[in-house]
Amino acid sequence: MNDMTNPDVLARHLKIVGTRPSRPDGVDKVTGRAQFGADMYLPNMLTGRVLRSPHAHARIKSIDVSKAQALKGVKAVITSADFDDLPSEFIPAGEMMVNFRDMTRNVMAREKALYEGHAVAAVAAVSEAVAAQALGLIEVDYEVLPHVMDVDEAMQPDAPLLHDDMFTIGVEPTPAKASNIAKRVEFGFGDLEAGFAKADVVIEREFTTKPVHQGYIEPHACVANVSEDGQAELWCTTQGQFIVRAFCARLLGMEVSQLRVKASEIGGGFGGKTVVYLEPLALALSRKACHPVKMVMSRTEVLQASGPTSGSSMWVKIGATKDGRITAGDALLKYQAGAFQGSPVQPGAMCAFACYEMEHVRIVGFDVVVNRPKVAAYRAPGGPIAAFAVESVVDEIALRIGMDPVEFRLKNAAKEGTRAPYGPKFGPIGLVETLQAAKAHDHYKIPLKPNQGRGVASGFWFNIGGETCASMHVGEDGSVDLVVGTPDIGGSRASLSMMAAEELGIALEHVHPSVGDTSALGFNFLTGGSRVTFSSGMAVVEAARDVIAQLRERAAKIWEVPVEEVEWLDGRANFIGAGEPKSLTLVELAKSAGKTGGPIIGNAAINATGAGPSLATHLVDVEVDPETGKVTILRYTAIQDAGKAIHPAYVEGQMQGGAVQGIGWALNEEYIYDKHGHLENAGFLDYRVPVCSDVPMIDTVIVEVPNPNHPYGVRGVGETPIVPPMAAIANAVSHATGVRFTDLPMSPPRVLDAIDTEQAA
Amino acid sequence: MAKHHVTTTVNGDSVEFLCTTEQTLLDVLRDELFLTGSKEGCSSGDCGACSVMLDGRLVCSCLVLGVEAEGCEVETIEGMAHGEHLHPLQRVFIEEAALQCGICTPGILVAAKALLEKQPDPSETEVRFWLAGNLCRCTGYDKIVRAVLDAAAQMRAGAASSASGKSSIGNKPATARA
Amino acid sequence: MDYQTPTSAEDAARLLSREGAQVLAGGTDLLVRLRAGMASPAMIVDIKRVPDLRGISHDARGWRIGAATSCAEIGEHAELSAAWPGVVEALQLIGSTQIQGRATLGGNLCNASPAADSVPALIAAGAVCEVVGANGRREVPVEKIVTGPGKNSLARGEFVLGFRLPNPPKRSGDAYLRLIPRSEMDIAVVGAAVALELDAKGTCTRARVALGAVAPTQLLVEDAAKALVGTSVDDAALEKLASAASAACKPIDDKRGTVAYRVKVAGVLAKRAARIARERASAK
Amino acid sequence: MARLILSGNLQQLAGGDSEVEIDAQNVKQLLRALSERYPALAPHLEQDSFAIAIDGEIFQDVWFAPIGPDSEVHLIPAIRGG
Repeated sequence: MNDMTNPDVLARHLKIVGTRPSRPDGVDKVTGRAQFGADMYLPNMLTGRVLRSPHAHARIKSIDVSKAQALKGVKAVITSADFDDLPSEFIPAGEMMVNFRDMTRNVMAREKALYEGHAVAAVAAVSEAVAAQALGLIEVDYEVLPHVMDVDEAMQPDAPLLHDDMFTIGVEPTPAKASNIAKRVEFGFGDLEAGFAKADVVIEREFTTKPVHQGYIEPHACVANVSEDGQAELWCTTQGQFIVRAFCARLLGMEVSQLRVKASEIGGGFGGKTVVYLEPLALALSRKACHPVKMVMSRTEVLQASGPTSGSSMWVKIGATKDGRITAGDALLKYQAGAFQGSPVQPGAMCAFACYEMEHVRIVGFDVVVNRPKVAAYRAPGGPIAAFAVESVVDEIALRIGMDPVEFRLKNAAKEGTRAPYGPKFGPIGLVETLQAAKAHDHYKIPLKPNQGRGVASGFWFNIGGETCASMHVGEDGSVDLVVGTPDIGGSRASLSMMAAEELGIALEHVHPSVGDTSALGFNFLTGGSRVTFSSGMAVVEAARDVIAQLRERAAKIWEVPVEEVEWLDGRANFIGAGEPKSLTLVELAKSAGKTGGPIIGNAAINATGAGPSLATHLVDVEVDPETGKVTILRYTAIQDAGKAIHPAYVEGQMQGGAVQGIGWALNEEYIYDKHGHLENAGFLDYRVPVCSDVPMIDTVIVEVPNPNHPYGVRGVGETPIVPPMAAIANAVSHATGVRFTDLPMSPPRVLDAIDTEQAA
Repeated sequence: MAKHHVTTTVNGDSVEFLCTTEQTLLDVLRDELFLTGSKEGCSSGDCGACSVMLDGRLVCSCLVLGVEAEGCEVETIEGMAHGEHLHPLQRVFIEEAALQCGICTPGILVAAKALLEKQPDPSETEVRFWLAGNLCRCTGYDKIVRAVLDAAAQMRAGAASSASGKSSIGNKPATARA
Repeated sequence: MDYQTPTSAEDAARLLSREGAQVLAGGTDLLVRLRAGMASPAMIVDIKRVPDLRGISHDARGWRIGAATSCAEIGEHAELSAAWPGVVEALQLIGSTQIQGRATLGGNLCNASPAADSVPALIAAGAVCEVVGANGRREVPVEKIVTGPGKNSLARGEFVLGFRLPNPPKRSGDAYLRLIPRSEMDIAVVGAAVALELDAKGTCTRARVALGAVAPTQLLVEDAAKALVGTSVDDAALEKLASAASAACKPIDDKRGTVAYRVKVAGVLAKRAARIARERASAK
Repeated sequence: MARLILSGNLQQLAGGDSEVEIDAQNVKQLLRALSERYPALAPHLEQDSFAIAIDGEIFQDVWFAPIGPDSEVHLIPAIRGG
């Protein structure tokens, strides 16, 4: 919607955009009043529970639910037999191309259980206790099969096969033999040989990362209520109520309009709540029992059966000249998809070298299935993994040629007009500005002590737009209801109502935002890809301008003047034609709305395009205990291009939160499976997300290089902050110890082992 | 086995409920008393989202049996504000954007209030270690720690009382009036 | 599941001697096991109303800590913290502030986790348990309670009523250190406690060294203690201590650490704990 | 005529062509022309979801985004994100 671009908006003095008002949902959130997924209670509500596979890979020979069915208090039992099988085809479901054959098998195992925790049956009963007892009465006859957890092992020709109908896409000709390799992707251009020939220094290294979970504190939860006539309501914690509707309707064979989905307040998602797990099961149970059914995952279930993002095995080779010019880059990325195809290796490959001006570049990626839960999006999906490898090698090259790592990046930084490794040329982007800010930052000048090291890394994320609606209703007293279709996961009701108030020229307190259910608005793509402040912001601005146009018409009618002679400024219509100046406020016009033509409602239904990439540079100082291998984060500074920070406090919050998730990914978070494929750390005790005392204050610098395609210059900011941290920390630990770290996480035993091995050598 | 009849005090009011031995205090607060401000994030005492005060001690309500509450004083997030007057911590958390998704916020506020009652002038390190049992995945803790330190300073300066008038409209403070 | 709240040690012992009875004190381990389906006792015996199970007292013999006293209460006790700083530091490392409000010394010992933080410190300090059961009361050194992961030497019906710590001798000091991956909220990968006594010249006359999480039970390492006695706890002695501590380890590889890591770090922590204990002893 | 640049997998499917001139005023026309010229590409253009970069600006699922006579056009995989 570039036609909405309005330079004078950026030029004019902004009264609300760029300030730090309190969020409209603040009081509900600090008083415990806010209703999250598990906080909904309905009369006659049953408790639903899921029976999960104890095996990493097993054929399901039979399931006998008769004993469970017969138990007093059990109202419904379901298995895959209660869902239609769906063909293996990628069909559009609410903006996404989805293979429903895989999705229906992921929510409820059919022929095989493909990972520990894979749902095989579910029950609805009058109480938690009865439901738990019923699960124990379900008899599943498994034929245990050999399993494979590691991406490199899964790619071996003799590896256990998860899907005997999987033939690698993206290699010509398509292989005749089935494998665990779902897809091969390749990006790049130029002549690698010639590029590396020009290099004075060439460094290549192998890297591995472990799967990590989004770690939202609120487990998946929902309440489904299907009535006898098939009308269905679903309350759930999700990043996209319209996506949940699209998925569930297809899985249950319903019309989308038969199903009304209301998004609860959401207790964190980070990409992990963009898919469905419990929702279709709760609907199927409710449909069978004709009762409302509530389902809530335990933390163990969350870790065994939802998320995470891919583990990986990578190889990166970069060449550069003595004077610090990158001559060529080559990368091989192998990502775990979990039990079904669809790892984020493609965006990972596209991000890998996106920070740099590359003349000769190639990235090859493989999407590989293993006996682990199907991965879900996690903040800049795929990007952080590739960036860990590439930014580590970039750091090593700078070190080798004796150039400051920020200086080296500045020399090679992508800028407006640079051709991205995936093809197109960048518009205006702010990487150079973040690097200059890093160089100028006090943090970069603080002297370090023994066993301390400083690391720097940059990161890129595309950002997206997508289908978005907003509706603005002017009340009879001039107050404004703002309805948007994207769940508020981190303060978007604040930023969106700020843009509405700015456009209308009224006080923020008169704008009352809410997140509409699927019957309130047209389709909205989900909250993800850092699109909400950008896309819903565009829709809100367009809806506001729709309202303003109507207000100007009403005033023109009242004054009997041409509408061209009425301008809208600071919340009032002013007559700017020849003669007596006249003026009517929004409140006055709202009062007479009935008489002047009826209620005033502004609507926008758009497919937002023109999202601007957000780039970042992070600085981190660490101290390593050489006797125990324990890494302490001493200092952290995140610098990022926000285009325009609508509410700077929440932009800082995104940067700080992403950085600390990155600290966890770098130092301690990992899935630990035993040799049977059983998860050994399915809880917050041993799946170690950073706690408050693990981290310092996270300093932030917001750089603003406006996105010309947004009325306020907004770029999404949520994803990019998790791209640089792992590499920045690995670089810092390497400088503190003199040992290069290429495997995550850098937990104390791994770090001490590396230090000792180095000293022994 | 028959349910237990338990008499206790919740946020100053005397309350009676029936529960099985298996039900935790968190189960009872949420499912029997519908006080859903206390959240269940892990049911193993690792996330702190269910933090409440039990006879003046900060505890995870998921690690207390409902029957153990017999004769006890329980304070939850629902009891933190007085009428329309938010507690200074609640007000500062809103003003300083110390929450994003807000799921951990009730537990963190209950825990922070317990800290400031014990130590009105905590250092950053004291705040960080006191709150180590309250996981937050959104904020990186920065704004949370700052908000606790600032609320403490305001309470010490007695700003709390004079500001509580403002907190009565905590959802639309001066800054919002553009 | 039945729930009982006996008000005398004898009633508690009687109830606990029944089949399927499970003692409840702070509940920070039991409730996790219940929720995870790892325990399903027929009866829960909440012993917190038994007299003498809570509170801290001091007499000529030394200190007495009720077994069901919460770690938070103990941590707030200034005199006890001054007398046995290592013991108090150790039990304050158990879990979060919230866990501290419930967790008890008796529970931390009787759950018999090889990684329990308070146990090495209690052993180094020479603490003794008051055990009560159907056949009356007995006193048992702490190191004799844990017999293996999840196993203790208490007979059915027996439970720990309290702990006794001697009055610390002149010029004595104790310390406990543990290694965890984060700064809080983890189970110890390795734990090391040292209690020692110096003479007027600063020579170590008595020492006890205990290790946690490096064997099926906590270890009282005689050789490590010998490495200190007769020395000024100088660097040479500390190196001997470290190798003795490492040599005593019989750890396993698990999700929290490797054998090699635990063996090495046990020595490192023993050394560091001994330094702190020495400083404390010479400060008295 | 707009210049369409192909790389990686798409280049393979287009028989190795890295750059083609295509007469199209918008994305829909471009996709149709492409399927006609490269039948091997057709199923992928339907199955996978693509984004189209026109002179550096990325359009996802926008059939009628205008393509200028001298536009440089890239076909890239759609981006979603978390």
